[in-house]
Amino acid sequence: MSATTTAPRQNGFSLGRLLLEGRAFFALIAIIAVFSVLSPNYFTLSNFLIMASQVAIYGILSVGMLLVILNGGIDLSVGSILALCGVCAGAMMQGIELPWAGVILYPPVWAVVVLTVAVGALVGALNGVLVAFFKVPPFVATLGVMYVARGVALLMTNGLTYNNLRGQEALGNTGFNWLGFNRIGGVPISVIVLAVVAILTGLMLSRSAFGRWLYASGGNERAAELSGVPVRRVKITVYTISGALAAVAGLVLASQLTSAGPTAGTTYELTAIAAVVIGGAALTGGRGGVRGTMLGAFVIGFLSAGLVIIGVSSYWQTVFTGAVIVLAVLMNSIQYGRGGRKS
Amino acid sequence: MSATTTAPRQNGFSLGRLLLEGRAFFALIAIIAVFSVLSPNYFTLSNFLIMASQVAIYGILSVGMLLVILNGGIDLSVGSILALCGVCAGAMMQGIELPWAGVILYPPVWAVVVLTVAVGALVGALNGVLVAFFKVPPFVATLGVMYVARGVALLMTNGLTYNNLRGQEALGNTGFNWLGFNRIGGVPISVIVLAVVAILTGLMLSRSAFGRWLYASGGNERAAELSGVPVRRVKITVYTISGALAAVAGLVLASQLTSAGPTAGTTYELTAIAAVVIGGAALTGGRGGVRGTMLGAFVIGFLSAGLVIIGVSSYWQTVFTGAVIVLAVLMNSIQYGRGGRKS
Amino acid sequence: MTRRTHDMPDARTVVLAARNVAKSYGNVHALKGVNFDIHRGQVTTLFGENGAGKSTLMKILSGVIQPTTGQIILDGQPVGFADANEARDRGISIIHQELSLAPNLSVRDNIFMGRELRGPLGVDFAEEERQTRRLMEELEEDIDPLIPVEELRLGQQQIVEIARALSVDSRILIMDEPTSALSASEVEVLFKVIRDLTAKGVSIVYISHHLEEALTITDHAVVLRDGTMTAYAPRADIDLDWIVRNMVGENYDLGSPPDSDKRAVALSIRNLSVPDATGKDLVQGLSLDVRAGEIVCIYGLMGAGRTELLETCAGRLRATGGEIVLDGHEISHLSIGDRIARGLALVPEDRQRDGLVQSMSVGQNLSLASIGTFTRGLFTSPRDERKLVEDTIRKVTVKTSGGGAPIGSLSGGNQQKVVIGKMLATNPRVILLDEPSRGIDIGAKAEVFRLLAEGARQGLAVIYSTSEVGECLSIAHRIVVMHKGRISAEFDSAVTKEKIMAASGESVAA
Amino acid sequence: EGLMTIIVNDPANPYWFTEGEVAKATAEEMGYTANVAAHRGDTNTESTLIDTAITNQSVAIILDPANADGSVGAVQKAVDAGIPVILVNAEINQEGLAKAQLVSNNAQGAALGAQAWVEAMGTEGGKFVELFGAPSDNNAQTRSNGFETVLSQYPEFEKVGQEVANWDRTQGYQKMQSLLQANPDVTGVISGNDEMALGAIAALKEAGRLDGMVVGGFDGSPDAVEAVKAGEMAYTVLQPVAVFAAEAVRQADNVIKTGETGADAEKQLFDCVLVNAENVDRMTAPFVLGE
Ligand SMILES: Nc1ncnc2c1ncn2[C@@H]1O[C@H](COP(=O)(O)OP(=O)(O)OP(=O)(O)O)[C@@H](O)[C@H]1O
Ligand SMILES: Nc1ncnc2c1ncn2[C@@H]1O[C@H](COP(=O)(O)OP(=O)(O)OP(=O)(O)O)[C@@H](O)[C@H]1O
Ligand SMILES: O[C@@H]1[C@H](O)[C@H](O)CO[C@H]1O
Ligand SMILES: [Mg+2]
Ligand SMILES: [Mg+2]
Repeated sequence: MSATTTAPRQNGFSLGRLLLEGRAFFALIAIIAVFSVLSPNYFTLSNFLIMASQVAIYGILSVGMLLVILNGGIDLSVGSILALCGVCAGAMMQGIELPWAGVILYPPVWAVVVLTVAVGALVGALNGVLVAFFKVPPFVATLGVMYVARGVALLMTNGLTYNNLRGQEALGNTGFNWLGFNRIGGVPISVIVLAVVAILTGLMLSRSAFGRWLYASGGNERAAELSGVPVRRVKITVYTISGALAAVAGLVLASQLTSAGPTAGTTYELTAIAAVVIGGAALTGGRGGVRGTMLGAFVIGFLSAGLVIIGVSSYWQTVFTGAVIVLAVLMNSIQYGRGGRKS
Repeated sequence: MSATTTAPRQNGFSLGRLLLEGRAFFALIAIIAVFSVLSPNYFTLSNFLIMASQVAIYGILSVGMLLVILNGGIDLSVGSILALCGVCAGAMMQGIELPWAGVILYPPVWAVVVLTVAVGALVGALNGVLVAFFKVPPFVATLGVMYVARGVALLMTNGLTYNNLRGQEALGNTGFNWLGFNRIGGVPISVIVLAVVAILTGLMLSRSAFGRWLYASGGNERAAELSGVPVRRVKITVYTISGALAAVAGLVLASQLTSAGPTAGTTYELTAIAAVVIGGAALTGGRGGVRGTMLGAFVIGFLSAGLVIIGVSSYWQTVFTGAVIVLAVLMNSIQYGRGGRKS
Repeated sequence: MTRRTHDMPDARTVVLAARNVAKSYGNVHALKGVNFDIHRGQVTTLFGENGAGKSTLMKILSGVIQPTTGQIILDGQPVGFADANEARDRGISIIHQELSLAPNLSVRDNIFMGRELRGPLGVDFAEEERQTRRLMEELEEDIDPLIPVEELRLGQQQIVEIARALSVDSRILIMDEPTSALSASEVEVLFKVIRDLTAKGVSIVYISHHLEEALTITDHAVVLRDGTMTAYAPRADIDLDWIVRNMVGENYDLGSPPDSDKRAVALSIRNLSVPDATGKDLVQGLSLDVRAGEIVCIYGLMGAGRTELLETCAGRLRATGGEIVLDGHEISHLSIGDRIARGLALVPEDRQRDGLVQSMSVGQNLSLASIGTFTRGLFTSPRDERKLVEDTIRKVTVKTSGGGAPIGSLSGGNQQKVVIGKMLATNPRVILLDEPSRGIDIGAKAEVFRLLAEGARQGLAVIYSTSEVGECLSIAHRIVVMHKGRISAEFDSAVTKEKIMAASGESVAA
Repeated sequence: EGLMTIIVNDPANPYWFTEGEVAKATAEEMGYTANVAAHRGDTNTESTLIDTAITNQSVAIILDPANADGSVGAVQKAVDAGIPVILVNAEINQEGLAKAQLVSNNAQGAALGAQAWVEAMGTEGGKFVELFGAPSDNNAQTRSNGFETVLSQYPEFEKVGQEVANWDRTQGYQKMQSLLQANPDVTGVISGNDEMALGAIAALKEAGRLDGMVVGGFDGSPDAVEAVKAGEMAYTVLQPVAVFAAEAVRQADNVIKTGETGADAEKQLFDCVLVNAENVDRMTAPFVLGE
C-alpha cells in the first residue's frame, strides 16, 4: 500500500516515492516524450506555460472533486457551478441595478471575486446539505443541482453571454482580466492560483485534523463517527469547498475569456473526476492525494493539447482521450490490484 | 427494509406494497396529476402512448444500467454505445462493401438487428473485462469506453448521419422502421420491447441463480466470491447485457428517426442513472429492482414531456428536471434513512 | 518451547494435513513451517496468541490463500487449492473469523448463495427456505429465513454464518472463532451440533480464545506461537494451565477486581429509553449510576439491549426519554466528538463496522479519536502523533510491524486491540466497552484488565459489557444484569456465576 | 507556405463538417498545410485551440466562433499574437478584431424561408410550431426573428408553440412529439435548421401526420435535400457554407500575402438560396447548388 492511495504519511515530498508510486507520472512522461518527438512546438517553455494555464481550470475543479471523492462522494455539479458563478461575476461587472433606489452598483473587482466565490460555496453547501442531512446519494443530489444551476445560469442571462468584463476606469471596477491575462515572473496567474490551491489543500489533507477526518470518514463513516469525527460537518465542508473552487475556476475562465456564458463548463465534471481517478484515488473514498490528482489533471491536459498540436482529427482525439484515461488507470490498478484486505 | 431496496422476495406483484414502498410512484402520480390539470392534452391515451414510446429509449438503457448498478458498478458508456450501434446498423443497411470481392452485401433486417446487438454486447463485454480482469474502476473504464465508442462512431461515418434506413424491396432489406413505427394493438413496438426487456430482467433478478449472484456480489463481493459465486463472470455479464440493451435502444432510436447519427445518445447515461436511482436503487450496489427503475424512467419521461406540453421555457425545463430528480430521491431517502444496519 | 510434548497419534486417521507450511507477507512471516493434522471425526482445537498465525493456517487449508512454501495433504495425497471453491468441492469448508455475508440478502439467500438449489423454474426458493428453517431449528434459533441479514444482530449473523457452513455437508469443517459473538447457551447448542457432526465422521477444526469453553469440545489441542507449532497433545493430557503456558510462556491470572474507594458519580443514566426503527423500546426506562474508580459489568444475553444502551450514552443513538449526566452535566444534546472531549469514550462492539477505518494505517486508526491532543494551531504534529501511537501500541500490546502498517495486515485480535487502544488514548474519565474481549487472547485480555484496573485506581469509571460470566467476576466491582432492555438484577463482586446467569434469563446448561 | 488552423464548431453536424472540409481542401490547394479542430460550442475549448494555433505558429486562423460575445477574447488573443483571424458562419459582437467575418445572410435566409413556408401553407392559414436552435448561437435568434418578421404579416397563421431543440435531430423528434400532443391541430412546422426539421419529420411520420404538413428547414444539408426530393420537406434554405468557407481561406491568403483581405468590408454577408422541389435536382455537392 502506498502513500498516494492511503492517507499521506508525514514524510513530505520524495522524488523516489513519486516515481515508484504514481504510475500516472509515467503516463505524463510518456505523453510529453511522444508529443515532443512528433512536434517541435510541443517541448517549449512557452507551450508548457500555456498548457499549464489550460490545465488550471480542470486542475482547480479536480482539487475540489478530490475532496468530495475522498469523502466517498461525487460532485457532478462543478461544471454548472462554474458557469453559474461566471455568469454571476459577469452580471456584477455589468453593474447591479437597484430599481427601487434608481442606482446601478458597480462593485470593485475584489468584491466581485469574493461574492462569486460565496455563491459557489453556497451552491456547494446546498449539495452538502442534501447529502449530509437529507441522505440523498451524492450522485443524485449533485446531478439535480447540476441541472438546476445550469438552468438558473441560463435564466439569468437569457442564454446570452456577458462580454466585456474588463470594467471601466471611471467605475473603479477594472482589473478583472488580471486573473486570466497577467503573469508573475512569466507564469500565468491561473497557474499560480492552481499551485496555491493545490499546496493549501495538500497541507490540509496531510497536516490538519480536518484532513484526517476526511480520510477517516471516507474510509469508514461509522467508525469515524464513533471516534468523534463530525462526519456531517466534514461532508458539508467538502461540498462547499468544491463549490467554492468551481467558482474560482469560473472566475479564472471568465477572466481568461473576458466573457462569461451560461453554457460554459459543460461535462467538465467528467474531466475532473477522470483526473482524480487517474491520480490514483478510489471512488469508494478514503484513498487519494493532491499530488496524484495534479498528475491526473496534467495527463489529461497535456494529452489533449498535444493531440491538437500535432493536428490529429477531432474524432481521433476523442478515441485517444478515452484510451489514455483507461490505460493510465489500468497501470495504477495493476499496481494496487494485489493490495491488502478489503473491508 | 423493503423489497424495492433489497433483493426481491418471491411474493410477486402487490399493489399495496408498490404504494407503500416506491415513493417514486407518488412522484409519478403527482406529475401526472399536475400536468393533467395544466393541459387538457396531457391526460389522453394517445399522449400516454407517445410518452411511453419516448420513455422506451431511456427505459431500455435504464434496465441495463440497473444490472450494472446492482453489481456495484456504473456504465457511462451506454449513450455512446447507443450511437455506435445505431451507426453500425445504418452502415449495414446501406450495404457492406467487400472491395476484394467486388460486391456489396445487404444483410436482411433480422441479421442487421442481431449483428448490431452483438456489437453492443461486445463493447459492453470490453467494459466488463476492464472492470473484472484489469480492476479498472467502473467509472473510469466506462468513461474511457464512452469516449472511444463515440470516437469510433464519428470515424465510421465521418461525422455524418446515415439517412434513409428504410431499405429497398429489391435488396430484401426492408422493415427496419418497423421497430420505430409500427404498433401492435395500438401500442408502439418500442413500448412492447421495453415491457419485454423489463419483464425478462425482472424474472431473471427474482427467479434465477444469476439474479441472486448479482445481488450477492453487489452486496458483498468478497463474501460472494468465497461462497462460490463466479463474481467475475457476473460482472462481465452485466456489462455485456448493458451494452446489448444500449444496442437495442440504438436500434429503436434509429428506427424511430429512420436515421442514425454518431452524436445520438449524448448524456443519456445520466438520465439512465437518474432513473435507476429515483427508482430506489443504491449506487453502492445490491439494492434495487426493475419495478422501481421503470417508475424512475417514467417519472423522468413524463416530466420532461409534460413540461414541453405545457410550454415551459427550455431553461425552466432544466431547472425543474433537476429539482424533481432530487425531490423524488429525497422522498425515497427519507423513507429508508432510518433503515437497518449497514455492512 | 518449540518441542512437541507428545508424538503424533496414528497417522491413518489424518484426513487433512499441512506439511512444513510457511506463509510470508513481505518480511512478515505469518507461518514458519508448520505441520498440522486434522483427524477424522474428531475436534482439533487450535490455540495461540493473537497474530500467532491461526487464521492464516486455516485460510491455507481451505484454499482461501496459498502457502508460500509447504504442502497440503488430503487423504494422503498432496493437493493444491486454487481457491476456496475448489477446497469446498473437496469437502472442506470454513467459517471465517470476520463475517462474510451479503447484508442486503435474506438469511436464506446468504446460506445458499453460490450453491443454488435448482428447480424447473429457476431457483427452488421453497426448498431452500425449508432447509434454512431446518438449520435454524437445529441451531435452536428463531430467525426468519426471509429477513435481510443486515437486520440481524452480530450474534445472529454469526449463527447464519455457521448455518451456511453446516448446510454444505462437508467432511472437514473449519471454525475460526465461531462463537465470539455468541452467548453461552448458543455455544452449548453449537457444541451439540459439533458432537453430532463428529459422530457422523466429520472432522472439525476449532479456534477460540474462550479457552475453557474450547476445552470442553477438544479431542486434540495444538498450540501455535509466532508462526510455529509449539505443542500438541490429546485431550486427556491437557488442561487450561497447559494451554496458557504453551501459548504465552507464562501463566496469567485474570485476577479479581481492584480495590475501589467510593468516589463521586461520574456517569449517571436516568430513566433512559431507546427505541428501534419500529418504535419498540430496546432500552426501557433504565437507570444506572457509575462512580469514578468503579468498574461495572453489564451482563446479558444477546439482544438484551446493552449495545443500544452504550451507543446511546456515546451519542450514536438518540434516546426518546431520560437523561445522561456526565460529571454533573446533562450531555444528551452533545455530539459524539464533544462527549469524547469531555471524557466519555465508547469501544464499539463490531470492530469491522464501527471500529476500524480499513483504508488507514494502524497508527492513523489509533490516533483518530485524539487528533486534538497532537494538533498545534492549524497543523498536527507528526512527532507528537508518533509518540502517542507508539505509546498506545506498547500499552495494549498490538503485534504489528509499526504504526505505518495497513490495518488490514493485523490479525483479528490485534485489530480489536487497536480499537481499544484508540479509545484509551483519548484519556477518558468514563469508558464504555461493548464486548471488548471479542477475539483477543488471554494475555491481551489480562493486559486490558490491568489497564482498566489501573485506570480505575486513578478515578476512571468503566462500564464493561460482556457475555462471559467469568469476565464479570474477574474485573467488576459491581455486576448489572440486563434483560429485555431493563436491569433485572445487581450484584457485588462476591456473587456466583449461577446467580448471574439465572438473572439474565439464561438456562444454565449442564 | 505554413499552417492554416481551421476551427469549426462540431464536425458531427454535416454543415460544420462541410465547412471544415472545404476550408481545408482550399487551403491545401493553395499550398498550405491545414489542421481542422472543433470546439463544440465551448468557448474554453475554443480558447485552448487558439492557444494551440499560436503555439503551432499558424499563419492564419479560420474560425467559426463559438459564441458572439464569448469568443471575442479568444480572437483578441490570436490578434495580439499577430495571427490574422477570419471568421466564418457566425459573427462576434465586436468589429475591428477579425480581418473579416463571412457569414450567410441569416436574416435574408430566414425571410426567404418564411416566405416559401407561407406559400406552401396556402391561403387558408393554420396553426404552426417553431423549432429553435441552441440559444447560445446568435443564428438561432436571428433566424427566429427573420421568421417572425415575415409571419407577423400573415395573421392567419398562429404560432402555438416554440421549443428549443438545440440544432439536434433527436431532440427535434421528441419535442415535436410532445408539441403534437399539446397541439393536435398544427399544420406547419418551421425549423431553425435541417437536423431539427428532420427529427420533426420522423415524429410526424410516426404519428401518421406528415401528409398535408408543411415542414421547412434551414441549411441545405444533404439529408434535407433528400427529404425535399422525397416530398417530405417543403424546402430548405441553403446556406452557401461551401462558398464562404473557401472564400475565407482565399481572403486569409490575401491577408498573408498583401495584408488586405481584398474585400470592401469586414462583415460580408452571403445570401442564402431556397432549395425546393423545383430546383433540388441541381444540387451538385453537399451545400452546393449548381446553375
Ligand atoms: N494480508 C496480510 N498482510 C500482512 N501481514 C499479514 C496479513 N495477514 C496476516 N498477516 C500477519 O500474519 C500474522 C498472523 O495472522 P493471523 O491472522 O493468522 O493471526 P491469528 O493467529 O489468527 O490471530 P487472532 O487470534 O488475532 O485472530 C499476523 O502477524 C498478521 O499481522
Ligand atoms: N438494526 C436493527 N434492526 C432491528 N433490530 C435490531 C437492530 N439492532 C438491534 N436489534 C434488536 O434489538 C435488540 C437489542 O439488541 P442489542 O444488540 O442491543 O443487544 P445486546 O444486549 O447488545 O446483545 P449483543 O451485543 O450480545 O448482541 C434485539 O432484540 C435485536 O434483535
Ligand atoms: O448555421 C449553422 C447551421 O444551421 C447548423 O445546422 C447549426 O448551427 C448553425 O450555426
Ligand atoms: Mg485469526
Ligand atoms: Mg451488543
